[in-house]
Amino acid sequence: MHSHNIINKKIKIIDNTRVCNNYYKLILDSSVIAKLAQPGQFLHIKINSSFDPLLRRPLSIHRILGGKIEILYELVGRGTKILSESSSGDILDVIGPLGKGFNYQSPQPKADPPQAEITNDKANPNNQLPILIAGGIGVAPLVFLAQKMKQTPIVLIGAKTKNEVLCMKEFKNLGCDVRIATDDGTLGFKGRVTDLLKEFLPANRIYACGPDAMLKSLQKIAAVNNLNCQVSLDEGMGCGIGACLACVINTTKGQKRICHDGPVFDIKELIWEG
Amino acid sequence: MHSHNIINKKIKIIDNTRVCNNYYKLILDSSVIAKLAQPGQFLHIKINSSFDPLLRRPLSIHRILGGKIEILYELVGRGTKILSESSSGDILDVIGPLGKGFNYQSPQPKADPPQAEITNDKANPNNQLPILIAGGIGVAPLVFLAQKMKQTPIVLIGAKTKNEVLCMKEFKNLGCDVRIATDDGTLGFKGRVTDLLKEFLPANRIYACGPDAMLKSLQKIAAVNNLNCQVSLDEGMGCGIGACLACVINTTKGQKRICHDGPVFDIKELIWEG
Amino acid sequence: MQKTSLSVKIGQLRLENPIMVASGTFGYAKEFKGLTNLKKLGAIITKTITIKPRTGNLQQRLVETSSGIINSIGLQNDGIDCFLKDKLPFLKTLGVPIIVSIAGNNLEDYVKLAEIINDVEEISAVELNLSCPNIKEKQTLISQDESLTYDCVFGVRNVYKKTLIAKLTPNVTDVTQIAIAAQDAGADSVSLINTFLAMGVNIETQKPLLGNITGGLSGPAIKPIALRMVWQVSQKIKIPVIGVGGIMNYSDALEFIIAGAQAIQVGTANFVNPNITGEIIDEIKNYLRNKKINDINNLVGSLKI
Amino acid sequence: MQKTSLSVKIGQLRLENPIMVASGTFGYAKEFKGLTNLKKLGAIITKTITIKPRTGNLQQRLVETSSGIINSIGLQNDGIDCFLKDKLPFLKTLGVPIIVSIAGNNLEDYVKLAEIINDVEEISAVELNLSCPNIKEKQTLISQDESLTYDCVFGVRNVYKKTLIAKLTPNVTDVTQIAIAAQDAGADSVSLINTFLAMGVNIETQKPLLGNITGGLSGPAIKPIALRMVWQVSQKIKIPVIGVGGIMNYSDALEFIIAGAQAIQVGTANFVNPNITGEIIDEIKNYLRNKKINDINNLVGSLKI
Ligand SMILES: Cc1cc2nc3c(=O)[nH]c(=O)nc-3n(C[C@H](O)[C@H](O)[C@H](O)COP(=O)(O)OP(=O)(O)OC[C@H]3O[C@@H](n4cnc5c(N)ncnc54)[C@H](O)[C@@H]3O)c2cc1C
Ligand SMILES: Cc1cc2nc3c(=O)[nH]c(=O)nc-3n(C[C@H](O)[C@H](O)[C@H](O)COP(=O)(O)OP(=O)(O)OC[C@H]3O[C@@H](n4cnc5c(N)ncnc54)[C@H](O)[C@@H]3O)c2cc1C
Ligand SMILES: Cc1cc2nc3c(=O)[nH]c(=O)nc-3n(C[C@H](O)[C@H](O)[C@H](O)COP(=O)(O)O)c2cc1C
Ligand SMILES: Cc1cc2nc3c(=O)[nH]c(=O)nc-3n(C[C@H](O)[C@H](O)[C@H](O)COP(=O)(O)O)c2cc1C
Ligand code: FES
Ligand code: FES
Repeated sequence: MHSHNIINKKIKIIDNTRVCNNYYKLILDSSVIAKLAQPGQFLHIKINSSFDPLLRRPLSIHRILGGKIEILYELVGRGTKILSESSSGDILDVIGPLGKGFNYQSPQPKADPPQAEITNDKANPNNQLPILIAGGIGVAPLVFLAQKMKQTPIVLIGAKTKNEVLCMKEFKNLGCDVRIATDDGTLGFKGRVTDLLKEFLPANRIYACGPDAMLKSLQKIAAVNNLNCQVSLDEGMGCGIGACLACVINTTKGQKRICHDGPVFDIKELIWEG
Repeated sequence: MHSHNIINKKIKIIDNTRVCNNYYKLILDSSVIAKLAQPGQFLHIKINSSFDPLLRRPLSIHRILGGKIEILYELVGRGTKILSESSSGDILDVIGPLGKGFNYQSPQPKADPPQAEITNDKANPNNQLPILIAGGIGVAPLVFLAQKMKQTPIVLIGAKTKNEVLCMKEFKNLGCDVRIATDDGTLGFKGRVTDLLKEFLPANRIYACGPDAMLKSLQKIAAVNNLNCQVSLDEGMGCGIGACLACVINTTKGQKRICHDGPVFDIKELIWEG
Repeated sequence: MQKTSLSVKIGQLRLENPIMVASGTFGYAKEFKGLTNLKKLGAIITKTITIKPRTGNLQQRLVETSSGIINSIGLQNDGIDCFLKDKLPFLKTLGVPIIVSIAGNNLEDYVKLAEIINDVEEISAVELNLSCPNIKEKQTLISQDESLTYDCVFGVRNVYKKTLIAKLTPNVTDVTQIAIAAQDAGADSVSLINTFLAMGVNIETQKPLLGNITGGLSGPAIKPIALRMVWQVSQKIKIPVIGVGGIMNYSDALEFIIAGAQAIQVGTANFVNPNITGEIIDEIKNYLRNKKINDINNLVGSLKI
Repeated sequence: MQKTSLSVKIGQLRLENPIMVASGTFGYAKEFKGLTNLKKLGAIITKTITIKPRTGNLQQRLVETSSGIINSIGLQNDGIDCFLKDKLPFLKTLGVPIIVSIAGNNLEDYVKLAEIINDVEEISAVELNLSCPNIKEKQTLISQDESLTYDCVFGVRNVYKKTLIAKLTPNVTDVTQIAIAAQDAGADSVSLINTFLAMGVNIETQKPLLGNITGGLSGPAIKPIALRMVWQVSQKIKIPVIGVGGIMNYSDALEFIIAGAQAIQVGTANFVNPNITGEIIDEIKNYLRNKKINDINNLVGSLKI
């Protein structure tokens, strides 16, 4: 869903703690943004007041609990390092909710233009559950999505190894059927989560978030099996609000801004460079 | 005293708390630097790992208690703001002790060349106590000096107003005769600390630290009254170790680097620009 | 209390205040709706428009550096026709002067665009983006060369009757000479500076970070150089200088104005704080009041040497 | 395990490793004694030396900016005689190549200095600081002009027999042309870049922050521009390029090397971390081992386009 209500606010950190390995959970206190937020949307956060690093960092809304917004993030570089050192009580400058999230309320294409349109609707929407597929930190937005969905989805989580499987509990608490794929086979299916997906085909609605490599192989699977599949993309951002054209991607409908026209797209529309 | 032993170390913050108004006290844990340090010397501290702000910040050694180094600082800009937000347990990158401190062990000129030479020695050194004069945050290095002096000095503290008078207790605990001057007369003498000094003349050895305006008027008083007076200068620094020539000041003995040949100078030698 | 005036004039254009947004950093203003008060801006400069639509450069298009960013967006835009049809309608509702940045592959493109825009009432001024390679000598940007600059400004001046601003590249030995050429050819103002040509390398892949290899450095990193150029140029020309480059807050803006800028543009800072322009306007007003300066024009070029 | 070689050659000079310290940022090395292992450096470049002593510029001489500093030290030094008498004795104990940076008011000064240094066995090379105004046209720096650059390098080349490095200013339209002029005149290498002309204003006093009004911007802020210049020049000339400008860590150093620098200089970073050169050397060695590159020369200019 796309909202024209975007808030820019200094928000207090309620909690910021390590979940496991390099993964952290940040809890922010903003009922205004919590109310507006839709699954797949993100916040654009200025980590500190320094000009080095200069830019905000985009982070998906992981879960909403009342007026609290949860963010699940991976420490990958300087910005997330500094963020990981913030403590409860600290203030972050936040813009959000931004972007167009998942179209999850109905398998039918919506008239509302800023939504990701699901153009192919041949598969029967009623006899199958929606499937969420996460690779690594890609689980982050999918918990919020599962929270909001009317039909309890099947969740496939991919990770390198057992210790890095994220959010299993959160999904189970929501009643989801959770399946795991690990690269090293230390938990669940040994191999890629996209290979695990094949066991669940044919499927109707698929919602995915993860590394580009995963999404590219998902695109192939979706094409072969004619699947409805929405994916959330991850790209370096400048403004985060559609102004700078840093985050542009080619689609069958022309150039699109990931921050504003996405980050969620119908996988069929995406044309990756290179 | 000038030491060739300079340490560059990551040091843990033991404590960092507000003393009053914009003044903070930082306590660092380094017995190595504590042992080497001399009154008037400073530490060059990288406040955080960002390149904005880029440079280290010079801060005088305020007091040594065992292996603990105390720093008294005023929040005046971005660097000190960030420092004031650090907490105990955080790590700072510190170089020190740096510079040449006060020559306090004897009123006689020393042969040791890196020391501030007291060229004029006509006043009788024995019948008068040394006088320390502080303006504002200039008290910082003088507490360490008072700690180390054999003769308990008279201390004159200048401040804008009562609430900003610093370190009265510390000096009194050392047995010093402490006198106050405030601009607004809310405590002690009403007026400049340099005017208060006139009540104590003639004097022999004077040690001062404070704003340039204070030091300039002190220079006049010292010239008229033929006083031995050592002052610690405060100037923006680059390297802090004598390499970049950013902190150069003109003296009767040629151009000197405040960071390396000072920060303490014989006031008679100083030639201020402008 | 006396009124504090922030109003300045650039050519025939009277601005309520000297704070504009820089081309390419504010989209077509609509993107910032709700995040800042658009009606408060001194002027809005659009992303650079070309005659035909352009798709811009390959990804990666933006790289963060120490206190800066390098961008190689590459003039992606839908072309002048789409601009007039799709973007202008919103812009003209704002009641703020609209300045259209234009660029072309050659002099004829610039002239043609200026002719089209000259007939559009709601567009108050044109900013010539002269940081484009000229078609003949691929390596040189127009505003790296005095005579190319002169020709381009002169050509546009002949057909464009409203306020004409020439925006110059800083990638030159002596920016004052280029500014003089722009003035002599009839520009009403020069804006300084566009971005510095820059690059980054990924040491793991040994590839350039940007798809286009090089891009333009902007942000607070370049402010001290931009400020020096504005100061140098404002002493050498009679037309007003518009300062741009790394302005992040009111203090930076005032540095440019004191150094000689009649107005300023905020670029990269809009990405960091979308309401920064509004804050700058308020804080400059406060500064002037505290300093008892009732007309900002008295501050322009007031640097005490 | 195979040995990893960091050794590179600049002219006739063989360096143990390509990490030098930049002129003016390391004093005469003694200042860093105890803070870094001086014997580990690839080479030491001194603060620029002139014939006569110079007192340098007025205070304020240094201003911090976002990710950078502006300095206007102004070639303060005790003159060549004092250098040889007071500074060289310590330097020559280190067993590290000593490169003396020199500057003059005119060509004759440069030649005279080079003649003096040519006779000093312990000095391995000369770096010409060509970012000095030439006496005739006060506004232009020598390395802002091809023919001034050519003449100066050529003049020195005639009298100086060891390795000759020309250090260029980045304040130019096309640095490749200046580099070609230096090469054609006989330089063994060019070092890029010196600082960008910059300034700052105190908005309270309305005065320039620097006593000298303008100064040179250095530090991480300028790195992306310096890197681009090194890349451009290394493709156009045959002599080795020495990269300098904003190198703060091993990753920055590797970016320059991959972009085409045969060696690099660390400047401003020495103020932030006096042992940074030692750390860079160690980490480059690790990088090469991990990448299974056994000679750093194989990395030079390896940028994959
Ligand atoms: C819409 C959106 C939602 C996101 N949601 C989340 C989330 O919920 N949780 C989470 O952990 N991360 C999320 N990300 C990614 C997150 O924004 C980046 O990891 C973060 O900005 C990195 O900042 P840094 O300063 O720590 O790393 P940097 O120092 O900037 O970069 C570290 C490394 O990561 C690479 N990198 C940086 N940004 C990206 C990027 N966006 N994509 C791919 N590589 C990158 C850099 O090239 C570098 O190699 C999201 C990104 C987008 C666009
Ligand atoms: C040898 C030495 C010892 C010092 N000891 C102490 C000490 O014990 N306690 C303490 O509080 N301060 C001390 N100072 C001053 C302290 O270094 C500065 O206040 C500090 O660096 C300011 O950093 P900032 O980032 O907070 O301010 P900035 O943002 O850098 O500057 C804030 C304002 O202060 C001005 N300023 C910055 N540095 C200086 C300076 N060195 N002198 C005068 N004006 C300056 C700036 O122009 C600006 O207006 C000492 C300075 C020196 C040279
Ligand atoms: C993402 C981005 C896109 C830009 N696009 C344009 C453009 O289309 N036309 C133009 O004249 N300048 C463009 N610029 C340059 C800015 O207008 C401005 O001159 C420059 O960024 C320096 O200002 P700043 O440091 O405040 O950003 C762009 C800058 C950025 C960062
Ligand atoms: C304080 C200071 C003094 C400098 N003095 C000289 C000098 O005397 N001669 C010279 O050629 N370059 C001088 N430079 C320029 C540096 O050698 C270097 O070219 C420049 O700072 C860019 O590198 P950096 O960003 O790593 O500092 C000086 C730089 C600084 C910061
Ligand atoms: S990040 Fe600026 S348009 Fe998407
Ligand atoms: S700060 Fe560098 S010489 Fe003093």
